[in-house]
This record gives sequence, C-alpha cells and structure tokens, in this order.
Amino acid sequence: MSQAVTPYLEMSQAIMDAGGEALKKCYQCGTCTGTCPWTPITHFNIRKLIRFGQLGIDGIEEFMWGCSTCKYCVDRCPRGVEIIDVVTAIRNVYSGGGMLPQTLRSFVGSMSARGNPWSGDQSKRNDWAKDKYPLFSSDKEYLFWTCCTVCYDPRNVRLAKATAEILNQSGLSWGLPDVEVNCCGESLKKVGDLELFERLKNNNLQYFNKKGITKIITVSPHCLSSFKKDYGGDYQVVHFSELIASLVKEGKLVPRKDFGGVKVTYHDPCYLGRHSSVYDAPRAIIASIPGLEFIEMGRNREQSMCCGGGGGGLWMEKLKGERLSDLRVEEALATGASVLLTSCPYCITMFEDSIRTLNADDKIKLMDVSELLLESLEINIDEPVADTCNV
Amino acid sequence: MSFEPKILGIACNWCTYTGADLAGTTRLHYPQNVRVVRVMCSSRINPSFIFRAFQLGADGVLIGGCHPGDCHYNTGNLYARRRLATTKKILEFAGLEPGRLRVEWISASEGNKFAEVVEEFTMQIKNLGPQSKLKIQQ
Amino acid sequence: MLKKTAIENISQLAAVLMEKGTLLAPVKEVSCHNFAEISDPQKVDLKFYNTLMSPKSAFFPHREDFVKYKVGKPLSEAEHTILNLKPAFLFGVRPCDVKSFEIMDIHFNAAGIIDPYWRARREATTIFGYAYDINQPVDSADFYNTLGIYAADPEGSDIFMVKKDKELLLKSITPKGEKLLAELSALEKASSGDEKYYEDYIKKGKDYKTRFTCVDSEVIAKKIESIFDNTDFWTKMSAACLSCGICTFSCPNCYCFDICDDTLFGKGTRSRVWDACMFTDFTLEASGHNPRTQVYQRLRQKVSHKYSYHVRKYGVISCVGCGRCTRQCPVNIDIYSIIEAALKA
Amino acid sequence: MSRIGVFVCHCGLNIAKTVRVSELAEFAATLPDVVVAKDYKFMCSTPGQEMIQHDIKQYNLDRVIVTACSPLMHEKTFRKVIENAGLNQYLLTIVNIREQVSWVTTDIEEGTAKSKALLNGAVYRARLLAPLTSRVIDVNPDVMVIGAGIAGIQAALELANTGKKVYLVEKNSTIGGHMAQFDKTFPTLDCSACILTPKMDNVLQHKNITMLTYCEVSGVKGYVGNFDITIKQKARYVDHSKCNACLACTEKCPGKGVSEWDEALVKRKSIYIPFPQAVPQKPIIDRESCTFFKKGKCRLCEKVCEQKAIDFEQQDTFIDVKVGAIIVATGFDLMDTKPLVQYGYGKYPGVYNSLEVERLFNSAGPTSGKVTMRDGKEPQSIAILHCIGSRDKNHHEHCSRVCCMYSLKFAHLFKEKTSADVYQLYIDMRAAGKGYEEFYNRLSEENVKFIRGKGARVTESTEEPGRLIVEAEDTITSKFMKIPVDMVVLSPAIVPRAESKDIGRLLNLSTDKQGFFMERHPKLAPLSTMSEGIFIAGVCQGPKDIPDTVAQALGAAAEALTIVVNDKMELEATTAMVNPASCCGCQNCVRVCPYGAPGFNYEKRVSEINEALCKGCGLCASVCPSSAIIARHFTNEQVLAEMEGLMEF
Amino acid sequence: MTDFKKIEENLKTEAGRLLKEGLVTVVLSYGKGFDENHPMPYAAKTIADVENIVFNQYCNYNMARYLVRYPQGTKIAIAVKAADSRAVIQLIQEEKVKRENLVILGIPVQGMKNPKTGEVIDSKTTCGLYNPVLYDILLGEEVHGQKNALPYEVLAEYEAMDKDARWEFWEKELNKCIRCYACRKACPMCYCDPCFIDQSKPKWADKAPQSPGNMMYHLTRFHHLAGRCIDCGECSRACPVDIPLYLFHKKVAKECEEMFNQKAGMSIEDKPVLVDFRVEDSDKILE
Repeated sequence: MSQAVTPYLEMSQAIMDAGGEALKKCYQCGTCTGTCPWTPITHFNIRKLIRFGQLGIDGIEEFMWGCSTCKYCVDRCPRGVEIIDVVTAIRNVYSGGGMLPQTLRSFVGSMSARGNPWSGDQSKRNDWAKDKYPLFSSDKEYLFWTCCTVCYDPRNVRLAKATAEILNQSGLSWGLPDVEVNCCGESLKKVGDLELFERLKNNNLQYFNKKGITKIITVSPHCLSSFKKDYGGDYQVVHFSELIASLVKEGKLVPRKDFGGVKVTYHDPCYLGRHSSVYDAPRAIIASIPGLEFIEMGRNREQSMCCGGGGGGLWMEKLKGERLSDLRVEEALATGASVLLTSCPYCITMFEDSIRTLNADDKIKLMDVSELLLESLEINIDEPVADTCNV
Repeated sequence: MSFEPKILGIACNWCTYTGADLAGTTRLHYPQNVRVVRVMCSSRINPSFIFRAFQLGADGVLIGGCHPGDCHYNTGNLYARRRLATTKKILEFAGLEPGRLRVEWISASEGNKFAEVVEEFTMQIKNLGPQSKLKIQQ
Repeated sequence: MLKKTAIENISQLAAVLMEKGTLLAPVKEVSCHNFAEISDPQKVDLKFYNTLMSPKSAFFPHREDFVKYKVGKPLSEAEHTILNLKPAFLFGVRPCDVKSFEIMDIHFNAAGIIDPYWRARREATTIFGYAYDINQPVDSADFYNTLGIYAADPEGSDIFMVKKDKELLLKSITPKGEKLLAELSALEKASSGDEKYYEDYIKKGKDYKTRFTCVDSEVIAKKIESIFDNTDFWTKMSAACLSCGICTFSCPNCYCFDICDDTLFGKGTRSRVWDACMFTDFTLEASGHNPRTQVYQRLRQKVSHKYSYHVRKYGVISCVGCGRCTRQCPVNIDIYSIIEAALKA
Repeated sequence: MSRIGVFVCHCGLNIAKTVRVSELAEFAATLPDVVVAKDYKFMCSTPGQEMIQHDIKQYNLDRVIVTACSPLMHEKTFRKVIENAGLNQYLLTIVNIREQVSWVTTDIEEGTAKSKALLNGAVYRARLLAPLTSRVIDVNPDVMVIGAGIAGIQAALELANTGKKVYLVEKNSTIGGHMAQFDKTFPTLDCSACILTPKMDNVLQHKNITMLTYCEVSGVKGYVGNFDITIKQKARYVDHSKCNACLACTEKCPGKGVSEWDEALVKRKSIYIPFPQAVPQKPIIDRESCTFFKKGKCRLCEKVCEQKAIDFEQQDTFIDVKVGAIIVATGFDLMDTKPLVQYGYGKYPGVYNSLEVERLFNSAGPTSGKVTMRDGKEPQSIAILHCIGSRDKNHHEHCSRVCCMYSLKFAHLFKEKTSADVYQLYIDMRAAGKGYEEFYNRLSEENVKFIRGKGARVTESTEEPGRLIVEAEDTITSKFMKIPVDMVVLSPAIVPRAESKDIGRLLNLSTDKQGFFMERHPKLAPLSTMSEGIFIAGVCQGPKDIPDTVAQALGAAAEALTIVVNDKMELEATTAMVNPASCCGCQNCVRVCPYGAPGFNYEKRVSEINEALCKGCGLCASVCPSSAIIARHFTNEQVLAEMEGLMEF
Repeated sequence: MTDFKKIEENLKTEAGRLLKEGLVTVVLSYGKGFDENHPMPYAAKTIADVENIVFNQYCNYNMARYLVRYPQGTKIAIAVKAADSRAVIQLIQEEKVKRENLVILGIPVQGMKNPKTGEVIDSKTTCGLYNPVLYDILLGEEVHGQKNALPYEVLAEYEAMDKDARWEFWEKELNKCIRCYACRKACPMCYCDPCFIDQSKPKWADKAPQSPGNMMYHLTRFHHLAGRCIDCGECSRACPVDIPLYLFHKKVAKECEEMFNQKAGMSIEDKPVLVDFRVEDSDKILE
C-alpha cells in the first residue's frame, strides 16, 4: 500500500472556519508535545494533531480525543497558538458521521435531551437543596450557579450542600437558578459540538437576561471559564473560592475547628488555575483553617498537572496506566499528605475513582476545599451522604 | 461629445510623482484626465483639500503615496492611510460615490502601475458620470 | 378699511399677492417657522407663534452681493449690483418685529447713512403685521412689554391682521396699506361685528402680558455704563455663554456685518455678510490684536450695545423683547434676566 | 500683484510633437499677472537660460514659470538660473508637460488641453509663492560614540583616524563590551581577545579619542551639528590621574563582590579591574561590597596605595561636551531566563546561560578555560537548548540570529575540551552567513546529536541526584524524549541593554516592539535614525554577529563624517512654522512628527517648530485643525490655488 | 429610574464640600435658569453659589465644554454624565486638561430629555451609556441591568439609503445651516480658536450660509472630530435649525471604531486615532 498522502486543504480550511484559525501559526517546534501531560503515557501527540490539521491529512481522527484541554501547552506555545481552539475545531469538523466515541454519545445525548450530562431529570435539578435555599429573584445580589455535576452526581451533591451552607453563613444575598436552566456546556464545546453548545448557551443567557442577573458565583471552574470566555454576557462571574477567600480575609467567615496538624495538599484544577488564573484564593482559605500542615506537590500552580477530566475526559474510558488522575494521586501520596484538596467537581470525580482503583482509601482522603472549610466552621450537613459517584 | 472627466491627482514627491515621471520616460500612454499636484508626502493632504477638489468640480480624486513602510518620512503614509480612509467614509455617508476617491500606493519604480491606475480610474469615473453633488454651481 | 378672509383660504390671498410681486411669508420647516419667499401659495402657514429667525432678512439678507469683478482685470471693469425690485409683501409679522424695522431704519435708512439696498427693499415692501394670538399662552421667553410693545400693536404695519377664530381680519393702517387692501378683491368685506372684534382685540392686546420689568432707557443705559468694569458681574452672566451666533443672527435688531471677497476661477464677488459680535474673530484686527478675547467682554458688548450705547447714540434701546435670543440660546442665557440683574448690580 | 514670466520649452520635438507650444504660450499670456510668455526650443540650453534671465530684468519679473520637463529633472537648474538673475530660487514653478503630458499621449489636442490646465494651476500657485531662505548653521566637528563594545570601538577608531575628535562613552569601567568576554568567535574560531585587545589599546593611545569610562550620558540638548551633551562620570573612588596601576590595593582588599565580568560565576575584590586586559588598567571601588562603605572601617587599599590615589570622598561629576554627530552603539543583554521556570535556570546548578559558558571556555575566565561545572566536575553529557525566549510570542518574537551559530561553536568547544556527548535541541538551524553552513556541516561530522524539537522542560532526575533530564519531542520521529545530561546550556533571547531605553528617550530615538532602536529606513537608511545627526550601529539596532556589527560601525562612522566634515550646514528651507495666533494647542503636530520638530510651549500654550529638525513633509500642517501650521512652499493657500487652477479648464 | 432630586442633593453636598475644603476653585455643574425647564450650565465658585445648583432631566449640557476655559492648573470639579465623562477622558488624552486637576463627579443617569421635544434621548442622540466611564465620586446608583441602548442603531435607516437619496438628505439638512456655529461652540472637543473656517489664510470657504461653505464647514468638522467625537449629542441639541449632526458624527465614530478598534474617550491611556497609526492597519480601510 502506498504511504503517500495528499494534502487535503479543504479539510484544513474547514478546521480554520470552525474556530481553529490559530492552526496556521504553528511552526512545529514540539514545545506543546514536550509539555503535554499525556505525552509520556499515551500515543497522543498534540503537535502531530496540529500538523495533520495544517495539511488536512487523513488519520487525524484517531488521536483527536487525547486532549483534556488542560491549557499547559497553550501557555507555553511560542507562537501563541490557541491549541484548545484547534482541538475543539478538529473535533467539531471530524466528530460528525459516527466518529464520536461510544462513551461520549450518551454524554452528548443527555445534553441534547435533558440539558445536563448526567441524564438527570431537569425538574429535579434543585432537589438536593430540599427547598432549604432560595431561588434567585430580582432582590438578590448573586446567582449561585450550581454545576450539573454537583446537582446530580451523588458524591458531588455534598459539594453543593457544603458551598450553599457556607454561602448561607456568609450573609450574602444569593439564590439558586430555576430548573429551567441547563448545563453551561463547557465540556460539550470542547467535545466539538458547537451547535448544541450554542443552544445551551442561549437558553442560559436568556434566563440571565430575563432575571437581570449581574453577578454569578460558580462552584465549578468549568462553568466559570465558560461564562467568562464563551458566553460574553453583561455580568460579573466569580468562583466560589475567590468570593469566600475575600470573606475569610474580611473576617466575615471564621474557621474555628483545629485539625491538629493534619497534612494536606492541594491540586490546582486546570480550569481554575491556568484557565482562570485563580491560584491564591483556595490556598488562602486553606491557610485560614487552624491546625493544617500544608504541603505543595512538586507540580503546582501554573505547572499543575491535569486530572484528565477536562475536554470530555470525564466521560471517556481510559486504560489503566493511561490515567493522569492515577499519577496525580500517587504524587499526592508521595507528599505524605492524608488529605488531598481540590476545588473542582470534575477533579473530585476523577480522583475518587483513582483512589479507589489504587486502593488508597485508607491513606488519603479527597475533599473539596469548601468541604474542609465547612467542617472547620463546625457546621454539620445533617444527613449522611452517599459515598459513591456511580449514577 | 463623450464625457471627459476632470480628475485631480495628488502625488507624493518621492514615490508616486517619480513613478508618474517613469511612466513618461518609458512612454506609456494613458488618458490625460488626471492633473497632478505635487506634495512632499501623502500625509500633507488635508482632507479639506479633497472636499475642495470636489467643490472645484473634480469628477474624481486620485491620491498616490509610497507603499506602507517605504515612506520617505517613514510613517507619513501610515497616518495618511487612516486620515484618507476616514475622509472616504465621510464622503460616502454624505452620499458621494465612494469610487470617486481613490488612494493608491505607487512606488518610484512602478511607472506601469501609475499608468494602469490612471487608465482604470479614468474609466471608472467615466462610468460614474459627472460629479455634480459637491461641485459649486456658478 | 377692514377686510377679512377665512384662514383656510389664505392661499388664495397669497396667490393674489404673488401675482402682484414677491411674497415673503411664514412657512413651516421641520420644527419651526421662518419667513421665506413663497413659490407655492399653499405653503403660507399662519399656525406659528413666532418665526425662528427674525424677518430682518427681508431687508437685510444674510448675504448681499455688491460688486462682481475679475481677478487681474482693472477696477473699471467691475460691475456693481443694482437691485431691480418688484413690489414685495412681508406677510404675518409680529408687532414686536414690526417695531424692529423702525429701529433698524436708524442705521440703514436715516439721513446721512443711507444704505441703498435696505432702502430699496424697505420701500418696495408692504408690511402685513399680525397680532399675537391672545387666546394662546404667551411664551415664557418673551418680554416685549418691557420695551413698551404690546401683543396687538398695529403701529409700523401697513396692514395689520388679527385672528378671529377661523378668520383673519385685515385692517389698513397706512395709505400704502389702504391702497393695497382696496385692490385685494379676493378678500371679503368685514362686518361691524368684525370691526368691534378688531378694536377689542387691539385693546385686549394690552392685557396680554409678557414678562415685564420697568426699564427706563436712560436709567438702564447709565446703569450698564456704570457696571462696565464690574468684571465679576459680567463673568458670572457669561459663565454659560458658548459665544455662538444664534442670538445675534436671530435678533431682529442686530445689524453687524462683514465685507467679504470671494473668488472662484478668477471671478470675484464682494459682498456683505452677517457677522456676530459674539464670535471671537469679530474684533480681530489686521495686526492680530483682538480687544475682546474673553467671552464676558463679548457678552458685555452685546448687552451694552443694545441697552446703553444705542440709547446714548440714538435714544432708543436696540431690542424689542421678541424673546428669540432666549428661546434659541443653547444654554438658556436670558437677556431679560441679565437686564434685571444689571439693574440690581 | 505679481509679475509672472512663463517660458514654454519645446524640448526639441519631445514636447512640441504632442503639445502646441506656441498656443500654450499665447494662452499663458491671457492669464492673470502674466506679463510675458514665450516658447523656445530648449529652455535648459544656455540661450534658453539667458533668455529667462534677460526677461526677468527687462520685465521686472518676480515669478518665473518654466513649462518643460519634470521638476525632478531641472528644478535645480532653473532655480540657479533665476537666482543668478536676482530672484529668490523658491519663486520658480516648473510645469511638467514632458514626462506627464507629451510623453504619455499621442493626441496633440489632449496634450495641449492638459498642458493648459497644468499651466493655469502653476500660475494660480505662483501668485502666492513666497521667497524662502535656507538657514546656515555652524557644525561642531567632534563626534560622540555611546557604548564601547566592538561597534563603538570600531566607529571611534575610524573617525579618529580621519582626524576627528571622538568622545567614547562607556558605562562600565572598561571598554571592550561583550566581545571581550568571548573565547572564540564563530565560524573561524579565532581568538576573540587576540583580535579585540589591540583595538582596545589603540583607543587608549589615540590622541583623537577621549575615553570616558564608567560614564553615562545624562542630558542631551540641541540638534544636528550642535549637540550639547552632559555626561555623568560616576565616582570610582580612585583618582585615575594618580593611580599607576600597581594593583597592590586589589591584592590587599578583603571585600568580595560578584564578578560581573565572569557572569557572577566567581567573586572578585571590591577594588578591582574587571579582567587583566581591561582598558583602562585602573581599578575602581564597588561601593556595594566595599567593607569601608558597608561597615565604616577598613581603608586597607588607602593604606597600601603609594600614589595616594584612593579617594573615598569622590563624588559623581558632570562633564559637558559639544559634538556635531552621535553614534549610538549600546549593544545587548541576554534576557533573564529565571522566569522561564520550566528550564530550571537559577534552580539547578547544572543549567547555564550562553554568556556563562563563554566565560567557562575563556582561559582568562573563572575556570581558566577548563570546562568544569559549579560542582567542579567535568560534564559527560550536555544539552544546548536553542530559542529560549526568542521566536516566542510569550517573550520575544524576534530571532536572536547568532544563537544557532554560537551554539554550534559551543558544541565544538565542548567536544574539543571534554569527552561529553553533546545534544543540540533546535527548531530551525539558521546558518546563512559566510562560512556558516560549512561550520554546521563540520559539527555534524564531530558527532554532535541534533534533535529537531524545542526543549520543553528541564527536571532533576529522581534516580541520580544532580543529573538533569531534558524533556523534548523529537519532531522528526514524533518521539517524546527524556535526555539525561549533566549540563544544560540555554541560548536566551538577545535583548537591548536595559539602559538603552533611557538613551533612546534622551536622544529622541524610537524603538521597535522589542526595544531595539529604529532605523530611519529599513533598507535605505539602516544606520540613520529619525533624529538627524544620530546614527546607530551594532546589536542595539537588532541582533547581529560581529562581522555585521563591524560593518555597521564603519558605516555609521562614515555617516557621522558626512555631517562633521563640513563646518557649515544648510538647513531645509521648506520647513513648517506655527502661526501662534491660530494655534489651538491641541498638540497634534507634536504627536505625529517623526522628527520631534514641533514642541509644545507650555507657557504660551502653543506649539513651536524647531526648524533644524523639520524635514518639510507637511504632515503637521495637515493634522493641524485650526490651519495654524504653514508648510512653507506647500502652504494651504498654495495647494488650494493650484487645485483651483487645475480644475478651471 | 434615576432619582434626579437625590443627585441634585448629592451634587450640592459634594460641591459644597469641595469648595469648602478648598480642593477646587470652581465646580462646573448645572444651575437655575429663567425657569425650571430651562436650567443652565453653571460654574459655582463660592459656597453661596452652591444653592443655585440644580439637576433635572433637561441638564443635557456637556460641562466638559467649559473645562478649557479655565487657566491650566485650575482645580476644577466637574459634573459629568456618561458621554460627558468620555469628553473629559478625551480632553485628558489630548492634554487639554490634566487628570490631577480634576475632581470628576459622576452622574449615572437614565431618562434625559430634549427640552424642545420632551423626547428621551438616552441612545438616540447620545452615546448610549448610562454610567460615567471615569469619575472620582459617584452621585447616584450606577444603572445596571438595563438593556444597553445601542448608540448606532439609529444609523441603520440612513446606511440603507441609496447614496443619491442620502446626498439629497444631507444637502437639504446642511443647507439649513445658518452658520451660527452653535454646534462647534457646544462641542467639548471643538476647542480650536480660531476654527479653520474662520481663517482668512487660507479661506477654506465663504462666510455666508450657502451650500459650498456649509458643506466645507461640516464635512471638515466631521473629519476633525473623527475618532474624537464622544457622542454627547450637544451639537444637535444646540443647533437652532435642528440639523441632525449627531447622525453623521455617530457614523464616523462607528467607522473609526471598526477601522481602528478604539472608541473615543474610553481610556486616558489612548491616543486619538487620527494622530496615531498601526503598521498593521489594513489597506482594506481605503477601499
């Protein structure tokens, strides 16, 4: 069989038209591949993906799902190529016609049919709250945007409750969205379904406009990034940790419980860190909690490693040995910490999985920063929480 | 009698005027409708010159400067580009045919380009017909 | 003689006048009325309070060409403009504006300084004064009462008109008016009721009040003279003034002008064009020196000229209280308030 | 009323063939203010010229219009003609009816008609022309060179050899610049010191060069031909007029400072000369590390100095000089690579930058030319990483141009001096100079491993402490590589000297995006700047190698010479001026002028134009909203009148 | 809706405080006119003057117009609405005033009216913003959550016109001009004295209100304000013959924003676009 290929520039143009314009700037130095966390453990090669895209070479589809949009390569790229846009565009162009991996089909299907990725009933979006918290109305200052994952995923529901409870303590004026809203669509966009993403976005924007929303708090860094960069509405949006860190600083929230020297480490979620440049707020909250010994992992802040859950990775199966979350949990274990903290529901899901498969449940406990804070505020979320993330 | 338009040319000394001379030196023939005013730099062109030219009855105004980056005064034509673009938008919104004002970068070595531009622009103005909107009615 | 016509038939009257000569009458523009030479009798429109611009341009146009010449040719070849005027009818002038013509005559039509252009126009023109509608509210800017003028003053008009419901009553005031009115066969004869209505209207006109303050021309002239150096006062009065030319251009009594030469393709015209003392370059001298660079100096000049210097020189205030300058001023400067303040200053 | 003479040239048949010249002259006679109009076969011939001069006198003409060929051809000729007849040369108008009429048409009707229109425009314009006089200024014959690296040294020597007095200003305590730090130079591998130190010595000995080391330019006034410069002589605390360079002080000094010369690889004394061949060979005291300045006692140097040259009381002093031209050769810095945390510079002792490595190779360097690392060991494997911070949107977009070649030089020297394996991690290998490709080829033969991929990260090996792992993709095989090495050499971006910003501000030089000085024209005036009389040479204009730097230095010297070789200089007469009565103080002119000619008089609130700086482009006149700027010879009235004349017929 | 009385009170309080503490020597704001519907631009210089300050929906004046009237260095407090604040920014850019000499009293406001017609003019003739872009002290609640008034929406109708119809429109409108120059005098950016049109060397146009001179005056003025007009609408409001100058200024502003990616008077760091350039400006703008 001939090894010769012919450039297929129409395809290349299609990628550029789908938002991958930056493609043409790449000079193939390989910095991205060298930086990519997947390079050492999988066959995914981001530079090659771009190269194939530049010339429209066949075979590109085989490795286009490898990227988890952690943005490490984008920050390092000497040409300023918006690589995530390229990946998104390639997925958009090629994922039609049955190219979507099986696991992502149910994800996209649920998004399309129910407006959330977890096949949850839209009307039950706020069931976790048990009417304990108010819905947003025009007299409220903030809309507290709960991610679909914290609304429907049983492990992450704990996050919803913890954050809501802390907000209640904070004295801020806030409310939950009505059930008519849907997923922010961030992962869906990265998976390449730009058309469906537009639909979700417009539905949410309509809600924001109707309600006159001017300030939004998000639990998930993914929603944060989407509202900030993809939506372009006239509102301010902050991550929960940013807001809470400032309240802690002002003394409006005072962590009391002393943990007596327990060692903790913190994982920077890609979408909070590199995507939104929030590094200090969660650390400030951790520092405010008495009796913690905080240890940084080797790769932290701007250089943090990805959990693998972004860019649709949360809904894709990875073989053992090809999971970033496993590596990250091992890194956390190596610090000697007994609590691994993070501040993203996707990271929570990924790490819970890894801790279980690595049989490390007894060595390390996974918590969201808000959960730890809640504990330190000495507030109990009354009912027992299901300790599973199976849906 | 067919319509012979009066076109005012304004050319910078260093590039376009020299290019126009070159067209002559190489005996390129082109229509005689353009009358050229020589200025030192295309940036010398005050937008009011252009308004005035149309008031004086010019059917078209052709402006020539050095290619961007080649200005004898380094950046004059880059200012001129912005100012003339704005002038053109103003004339257009006033209702004058935008095709009556043309800006071309013609270097000292582009005698043929000068001839071509004059030929083309003269045709274009002939097609547009006489300019009577801004022309002062005596 | 008193005649009348239905206001809705005004265009018939207009048509007749147009046959006799040039008709200048109020026409409606987008958001105001102005006097204009009528080419379509339907355009004459009496549903106005007062015109935006004063009717002075009927005799003193914004631009008046004097001489045409050729560049590079001897002066002897230059041509002077000669007016060959048809009879003209200035129709629908409010009493205060009619009064202004008399004041303007001092400058253009008095012994010693006769302007041929003004005089020719003035003589060719029959003035149809038109009383304010005393059944409508007075505009808050007006203050002609202060200058001794009333809403239905026939003085100065050749023919004076008052509105009677849907009719217009026309009364001849001067022999010139009388003669013309007699010729206007399109008009109906007025009844005795109309006569009475007219007389009553003129009387009631006195009770139709504009703003009023007691201004004795000698007193005000002296007062203003005495506060010439009160820079604080004038600075305060002019703090908002933009020094645009609206007040002077719309004023029926401002008569300043500039002589301009304009040439095009070797043909020149020398003309007289309105100027305004509020413009910075009004007093710019050839040397580059300008005695009035400050806004307060210019506003002081305008007020002083009207209420002091003019009184000193000609014995009369050069203002008829028509309210145009106040109404049109983009920053609501009110000459009436300035006079009131000056009296107290 | 003016008196205009119109002279129509036939140019043989060149014009007369397609323009009815006599008809044109008759037409001219009918135009306003034209008192005489003639046509003649060759107006530029001696009889033609004499006819014009004769008529000027006979008809008492005060304007002359020559209707002939392009002004670019004979404007100068005819200006002289009328000047010799007593008329100001700017009262001449040329109507171009050859290049722009007769040669571009075959139709005599068209040609004649267009000529009439052009002539009419000229008459309209001529009536408004004003006589102009050029100003002549004295030129100071001296030159200042800022920066005494190879560029500055070369330029100074060249000028001094022509007999011009040169002030060579250097901020360091020695001249020589970066080149003096190098060991070998690519691609010929000749010894840097061997070719540079003789030049440094020449500078010291040259009677026409005033060397001002440890000095900074602190003030510049004036303009081309007449710059007034203030130079700050920083306190050395050693009186160099007394010092005999015995260096007993240095020997005894207990203070320890960081050796800038050796790129901080070693310490030096607090009273020191940077390196043995330094020029001048006289020490200075580094206030920061000196024990006396720090603690208030010591003064050992003072005690041992027989010449009594030590002066702890010395202050900064200021020197004023006047020069006619300035050459700026301020050179470069390497970018600081510490913020690029992925490469571990400053964190891992095994990571070096290129200047440090230059010093390692140098026999006068901290290791006496032996390649040993900070831990004293000889590296067994070395990776050289190209394009660190160059060609990088996040840092510097430009290519630093010399890194490919010096990296190859390093590889060669490593191979020569050690038994190490050498890797070159590059994006593109750029070897376009004379002998460069051959050098690249030679290195391949020396068994250097070339990896086509940019180094992505340097980490420490977990197994072998101290060993470094270089991570990169070899884009040729698409393999992700982890290369264990002992030593990593970074080739950082070359950036302008940090101080060049201040120099630029003082001299009104513009800089490009990266901070390199902008040349007046990228092709045709690469050494001139927008400031007349100021020239640039070497890396301060953009990264370049030594041969190019030297060539530029010689060019800049020649450019400077063209100014100071004359004792007088004529300024442009067609400059712009401000009518202060009309100036509205918007400062548009100040903002747009590339030459800095207009300045704002804050007291009078009006702009003023320094005519010595004005080049007469007229940009200021067109951006002046109140028409206060008069662009002489192209005034608004003149242009409008010409337009009117052109459009009349 | 804007609480005009509240703003008036705050304006008085702040004006009084600033004058009392000697922080400024003049407060540029709005004062009583000859009746309530006719407020005036007002310069309060003493504490007693503060009583005369008013604020209502007819206070359209752009007080930035008066800034250049005071000698350099005068400490001035100035009341600004959204567009007015942009004028202040633009004047700072052009170095006509210095930031440090100003105390900017920001007025967020909605519902300003044209005194002649009573029509609300928030977006039609003004820049469509409700909140000042730059201020030191805010005199009311910022307006949020309101639909942003689109400043260029009014242009659509005119852009869609055939060019001949547009010419006819402008010829008719501009021929109404009586050359009283209220437009340039009301304009905060028209600070030239003399204006080009007043020059006699060169004489750009006739002084009389006739078509050629009117065209030259207005077209050139549109150019002089290109990239500088901050869309306050004062030229149109001042115009006694109601020429919709704002339409033309808006159009030029819109084009400049599209061509040069910069909106006038939004940042004191900017440089006016027509005395600036970028090498990467496209030649397409000339097409």
